[in-house]
Amino acid sequence: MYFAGVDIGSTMTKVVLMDKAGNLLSFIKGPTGAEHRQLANEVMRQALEQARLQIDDISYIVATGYGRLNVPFADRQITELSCHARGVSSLFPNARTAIDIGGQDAKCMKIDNGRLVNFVMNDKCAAGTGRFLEVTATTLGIKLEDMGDVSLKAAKQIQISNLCTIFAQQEVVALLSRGEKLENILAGLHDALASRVAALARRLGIEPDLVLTGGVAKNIGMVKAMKESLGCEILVPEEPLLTGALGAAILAKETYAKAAAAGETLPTRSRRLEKATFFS
Amino acid sequence: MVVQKEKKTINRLKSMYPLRAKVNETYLKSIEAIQAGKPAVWGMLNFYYGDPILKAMDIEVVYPENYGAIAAAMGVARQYLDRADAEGFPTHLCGYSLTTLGYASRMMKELKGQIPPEAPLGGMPKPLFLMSSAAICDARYKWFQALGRYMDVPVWPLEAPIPGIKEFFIEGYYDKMMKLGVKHLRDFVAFVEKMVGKKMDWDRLDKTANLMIEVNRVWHEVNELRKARPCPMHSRDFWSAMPAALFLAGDLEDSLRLYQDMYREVKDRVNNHVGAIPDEKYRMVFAELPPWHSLAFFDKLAERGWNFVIESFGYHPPIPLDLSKVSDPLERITKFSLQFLVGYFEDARKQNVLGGTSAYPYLKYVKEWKCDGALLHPLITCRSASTHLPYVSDMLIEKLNVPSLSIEGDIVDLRLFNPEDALAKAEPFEETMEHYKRMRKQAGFDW
Amino acid sequence: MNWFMGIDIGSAYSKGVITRDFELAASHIIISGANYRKSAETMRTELIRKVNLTQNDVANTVATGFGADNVYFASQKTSDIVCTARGINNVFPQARTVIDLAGQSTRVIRLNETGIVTNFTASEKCAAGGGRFVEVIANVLRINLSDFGPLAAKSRRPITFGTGCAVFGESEAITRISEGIPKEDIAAGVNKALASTVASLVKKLKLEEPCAICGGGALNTALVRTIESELNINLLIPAQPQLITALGAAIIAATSVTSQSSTA
Amino acid sequence: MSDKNKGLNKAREIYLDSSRRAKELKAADKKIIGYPCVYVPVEMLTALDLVPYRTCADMKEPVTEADRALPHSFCPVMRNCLDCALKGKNDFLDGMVAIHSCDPQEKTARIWESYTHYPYFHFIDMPITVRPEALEYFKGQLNDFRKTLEAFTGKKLSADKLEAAIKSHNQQRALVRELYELTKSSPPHVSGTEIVQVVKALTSLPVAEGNNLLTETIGEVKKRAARPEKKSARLLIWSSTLDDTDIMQVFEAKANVVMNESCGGVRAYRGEVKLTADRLEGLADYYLNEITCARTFRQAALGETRKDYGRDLQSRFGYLKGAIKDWKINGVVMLLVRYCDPFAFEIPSLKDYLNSIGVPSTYIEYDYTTGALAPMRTRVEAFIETISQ
Ligand SMILES: Nc1ncnc2c1ncn2[C@@H]1O[C@H](COP(=O)(O)OP(=O)(O)O)[C@@H](O)[C@H]1O
Ligand SMILES: Nc1ncnc2c1ncn2[C@@H]1O[C@H](COP(=O)(O)OP(=O)(O)O)[C@@H](O)[C@H]1O
Ligand code: SF4
Ligand code: SF4
Ligand code: SF4
Repeated sequence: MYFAGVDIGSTMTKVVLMDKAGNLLSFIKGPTGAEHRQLANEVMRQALEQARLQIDDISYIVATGYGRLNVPFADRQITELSCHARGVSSLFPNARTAIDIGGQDAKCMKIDNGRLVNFVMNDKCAAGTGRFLEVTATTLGIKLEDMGDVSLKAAKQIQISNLCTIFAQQEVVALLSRGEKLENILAGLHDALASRVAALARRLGIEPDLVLTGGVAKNIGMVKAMKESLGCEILVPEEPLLTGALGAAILAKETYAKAAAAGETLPTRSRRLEKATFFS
Repeated sequence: MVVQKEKKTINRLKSMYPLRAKVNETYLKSIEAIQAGKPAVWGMLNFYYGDPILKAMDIEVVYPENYGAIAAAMGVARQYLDRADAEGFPTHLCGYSLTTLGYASRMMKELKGQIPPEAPLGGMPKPLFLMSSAAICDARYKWFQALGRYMDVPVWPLEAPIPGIKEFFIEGYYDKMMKLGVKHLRDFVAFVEKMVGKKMDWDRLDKTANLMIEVNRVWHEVNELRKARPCPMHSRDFWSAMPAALFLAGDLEDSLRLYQDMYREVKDRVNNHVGAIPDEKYRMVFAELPPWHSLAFFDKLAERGWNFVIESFGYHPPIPLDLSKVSDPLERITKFSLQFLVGYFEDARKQNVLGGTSAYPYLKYVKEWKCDGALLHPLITCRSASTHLPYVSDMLIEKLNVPSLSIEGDIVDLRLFNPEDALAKAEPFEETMEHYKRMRKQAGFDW
Repeated sequence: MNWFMGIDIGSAYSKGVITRDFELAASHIIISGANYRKSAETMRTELIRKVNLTQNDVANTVATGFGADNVYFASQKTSDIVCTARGINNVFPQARTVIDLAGQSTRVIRLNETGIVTNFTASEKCAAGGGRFVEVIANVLRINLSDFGPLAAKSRRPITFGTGCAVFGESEAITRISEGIPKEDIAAGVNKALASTVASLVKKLKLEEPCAICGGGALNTALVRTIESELNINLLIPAQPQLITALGAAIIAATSVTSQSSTA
Repeated sequence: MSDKNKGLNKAREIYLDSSRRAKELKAADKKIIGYPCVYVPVEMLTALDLVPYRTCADMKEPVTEADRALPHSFCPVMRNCLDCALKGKNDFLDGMVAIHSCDPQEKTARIWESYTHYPYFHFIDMPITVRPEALEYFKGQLNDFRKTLEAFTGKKLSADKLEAAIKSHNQQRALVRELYELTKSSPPHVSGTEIVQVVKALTSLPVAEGNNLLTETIGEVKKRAARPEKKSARLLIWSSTLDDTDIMQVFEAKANVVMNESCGGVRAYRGEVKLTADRLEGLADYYLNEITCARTFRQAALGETRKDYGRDLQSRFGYLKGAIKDWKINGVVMLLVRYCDPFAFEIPSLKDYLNSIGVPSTYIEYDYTTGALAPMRTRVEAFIETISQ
């Protein structure tokens, strides 16, 4: 018996496969890449390949994330909030607060007993999400992976005065041409994002342990900036990108087990590895 | 090395300084008195209803609305705002209310009633009760009710009627407002008596009420003098001096004397044609709360010839009324307070400007103080200082050919007001003002 | 000495003109780039070259726009709102309202018969409310800005963007392409979103006709049409809408010299 | 029952085109009086043979005209409402009655009056406390309202007619409560979405027609075989305004909304107007004391000199407890209209109260536009996930 969690994010699609004992069989991430149509299923295919499984071998599949609604091969949709909370608490049993900064939104979650109990989120303006960093990385022609490292070298922070992501991008270019150091600019950018997310998190109230997940947690510059903004310790999973998919897989397994215990059979969808679309 | 001092173009009134010093001093004094055990009340600016009663009962009042501004200016508001946010108050609420709620949470939940050490100006001590107000905005009574989460102190929400301009002239309307007000204040007195455990000294209330009325009358006359050209007194002097009349800050006899001094100085300037700025090119009305943290902005505008000759209706004293024949002090206070709300109604109805209590006075000001333009400062989180502004600007241009420039700001998020951006708009706006000056000439207006 | 120069260093493009007797003699447009000072210099050199003059032949230069401070050789800096009003008045003296669609923001200006500003307003500082949104989407659609208008004009069913954010709008556009939604519907969707921002600014200020439109956004003919139908009016469009503000600057350069010499 | 023009179908049609009936009546020489808020005592209009018509906001209509009259950071419901008026959608009205229920209502009324020209316009002031002098004042306000209405219609407001009107409106309140009885079962007999349509229809019809509609609907709902689908949660939504089916559907896609505690739901129907000797007194008492809305300042005891937070919460939110128990509600959504100050200040306290009675709750904010629906969906789903685990 195998279970899958598919997290179709705005930027990246993540898949986690798990057996009934909860052992991870594979985890794959790839770009959601709307321009190439097949990517969600492509990522799923790779994951299956890695685990040497066929799609029909999977007993139950939970889809989550921004693109969860129209995944043709998923049996159930669960919001990324519940999945992240579940994923985080499986990795850090003492976690009480999780912050997920993704490409499309930023969310803060309160966790109790492994479950989501409360949350706040921002999804109105890109300036408070991971997209803010993505956009500026592209502008600066540096790799997203390197942004954090570079920012750590900063001797000072340069304040970014534009709130809008797109204008901030322009501002960054102007700062560079004025001879400001890249690392100082990056430190300013990280600080700008961190203070926005921290404001959101404070709304929920932060209780330790605090875990930062989502793609942005891979960026050590952000982890540092968040620590400074919140003034507390932050735990980061080894593979922060996968937390949502992991949670989805666990919830798939648990849903299945619960139904089995009650002697019910869950409705499942036919296993078609087809492209997923976002808008109905 | 030459130290460049910030250029100050505005010619401040000398008589303003002692008045401002007095206000600051009384603030500190009242904190001292409270710390020495005198009862303290948190009050909402209530446009004259409750303050004379508290004053006559020798109760010290602190104003969280005012304190919010201080906390913002001193840079400590942020942490209180964050706290309020964490407690679940929506962020779009009045910034001052959030500051107070965060402050109360810190003081009562975290510090068990101790004044937070970081609180500026001695902080606000735990009150005996809360006096909120229904006048002007919803935040002002809901906010004190919400404080109940942090402090088990009773709240008295002062009722204030909000009459419609036309409806006000229905026969018997005024008497019903009076009846509500007087009975309400009488009950309030009983409540205060119970709270402080002593009886009202009615003679003292009588005197206090009279002084309040007189202080406001003189203060009104001072502002009337500002109709002169050039205008002898800038809005900055108004703002510095207003707390003594608006909140009854300080000893009222002192205040009266100081406002009289101010009257003499302003009158002197009028006689000698001395303006508040060197070269008055544009006479301006300023709408609503000033950007307290960047007041230097007004010096920059003064260099361009912008004189601010009149400002927000809400901070101005009521149009004087002869109340000497009203023997009951509560009745006198009520009449005076109502006058604040309805003083302009007769005129507004005649002009058919029905857009509300705080809208019409701007038309009158602009006409009588002969303003060339209005600088509007809508505030993101203060609804009552912003709601009427689009209407005001519409009416000013339609009825009087006077244009408005609107520059957004906020009461606690001070970064929102961008003085550079605002100054960049000054140039095109001067052109606009010139244009309308010509339009007014054509339309037969006299300024 | 009757040559005057106006330079408008915009957030996206730098525009410059030389006028003679209040008539356009030469113009030039370059991408502003990161170094505004250099753009300003290039602009001057190119303009002078085009009319075959030397620097000394230019009697006066006025700078305006986002980067006006970098035009160190200008005698004065003037607000772009004033320049736009003078510029449009030069081309369309009858215009009483002008919509300026620039990169960072949209401005609506009311003016009188002499080009004097009588009222104005500008959009908020959000890229979704200005020409940048068009650039961003054009980039996603892999088309030139100059093809944006003609493409959008073909649309029958413009899409509606789900958020008011240009950045998210970008990803939405990418997704829509992948779903096979025709490019023209996406382009027209952007125009629709911008047109409604413009319309609400215009209404706020109250429209007085005739109304002109200028700025780089006016090159987007489909956008102009959409705004026209949203407001239910006909717009006046100058031949070179992007130059209007620079033209206004040159006119101010000319008038301020004339008025100086007459008072001297 | 399959008559398409009865009951729920009829309600839906009126919901979709709410002014149609009013316009028909207008053509038949009836006078139509608009009102923007449920605090306006419609009984007085009915008694004078005037047709009360609630001028609702329309969420699907983007705000374009109100921009020049009201700032952005202002109650979006009232902005939208005014926008509709400025677009001329209410031009058929013979008059408007506005009331000081909250600050935005009062402010909008001023601007409404200034920018439109109905033959009749009246503004009722309303105090914020339930003190005796406040009640007396409010009664005086209703009396003034009577005077202007009489002057407008040229008729006297007779005691008999007012009594009859009060009775009809009380009957309407009783019928709405009866309809809500039908959401007690699981699954409910009638969905939250359907009730939104019915309530909006009621505020667009003369009272007698509304009562007929209710009677038909109740009969139909009781008999019908197809009930709403049973979902994993039973919700109470506490809000100032929830009067749009699209928003309701965001909730009902995943849960059964069995109580809509807003002015698009049960709020104006929970109590009953008493037939006091002085009829206006009963009306004043009902509107000031009986309708429970955040706009009224309530405290445990009048002028109390001691304060106890627990009792305070009870006096402010106690009315919810019975419904939560009787309707077996397992989650409360505090749905806040952005910039709605009276409700916004209540959120943390209401949360405290709900915690104290052990009901999970969440707070969701929206700005009364269709654009707000997508982000709302994730929040709603996540909340339902948290309470149905
Ligand atoms: N290797 C990396 N280093 C730093 N940041 C990264 C890395 N990979 C992704 N990110 C950040 O993570 C974000 C995407 O996070 P993700 O959780 O996948 O969001 P979503 O679920 O919306 O796709 C991007 O916006 C980017 O800022
Ligand atoms: N050829 C074109 N076709 C359509 N739109 C254009 C074209 N060129 C520029 N634009 C639009 O004009 C905007 C720039 O306008 P411009 O007035 O030059 O702004 P700025 O002064 O801020 O640089 C761009 O953001 C783009 O939307
Ligand atoms: S300000 Fe910029 S990032 Fe924010 S919504 Fe607007 S376009 Fe998007
Ligand atoms: S919103 Fe404005 S008027 Fe109301 S309490 Fe706050 S600061 Fe005062
Ligand atoms: S109660 Fe709230 S939603 Fe209703 S009109 Fe007032 S502010 Fe708006």
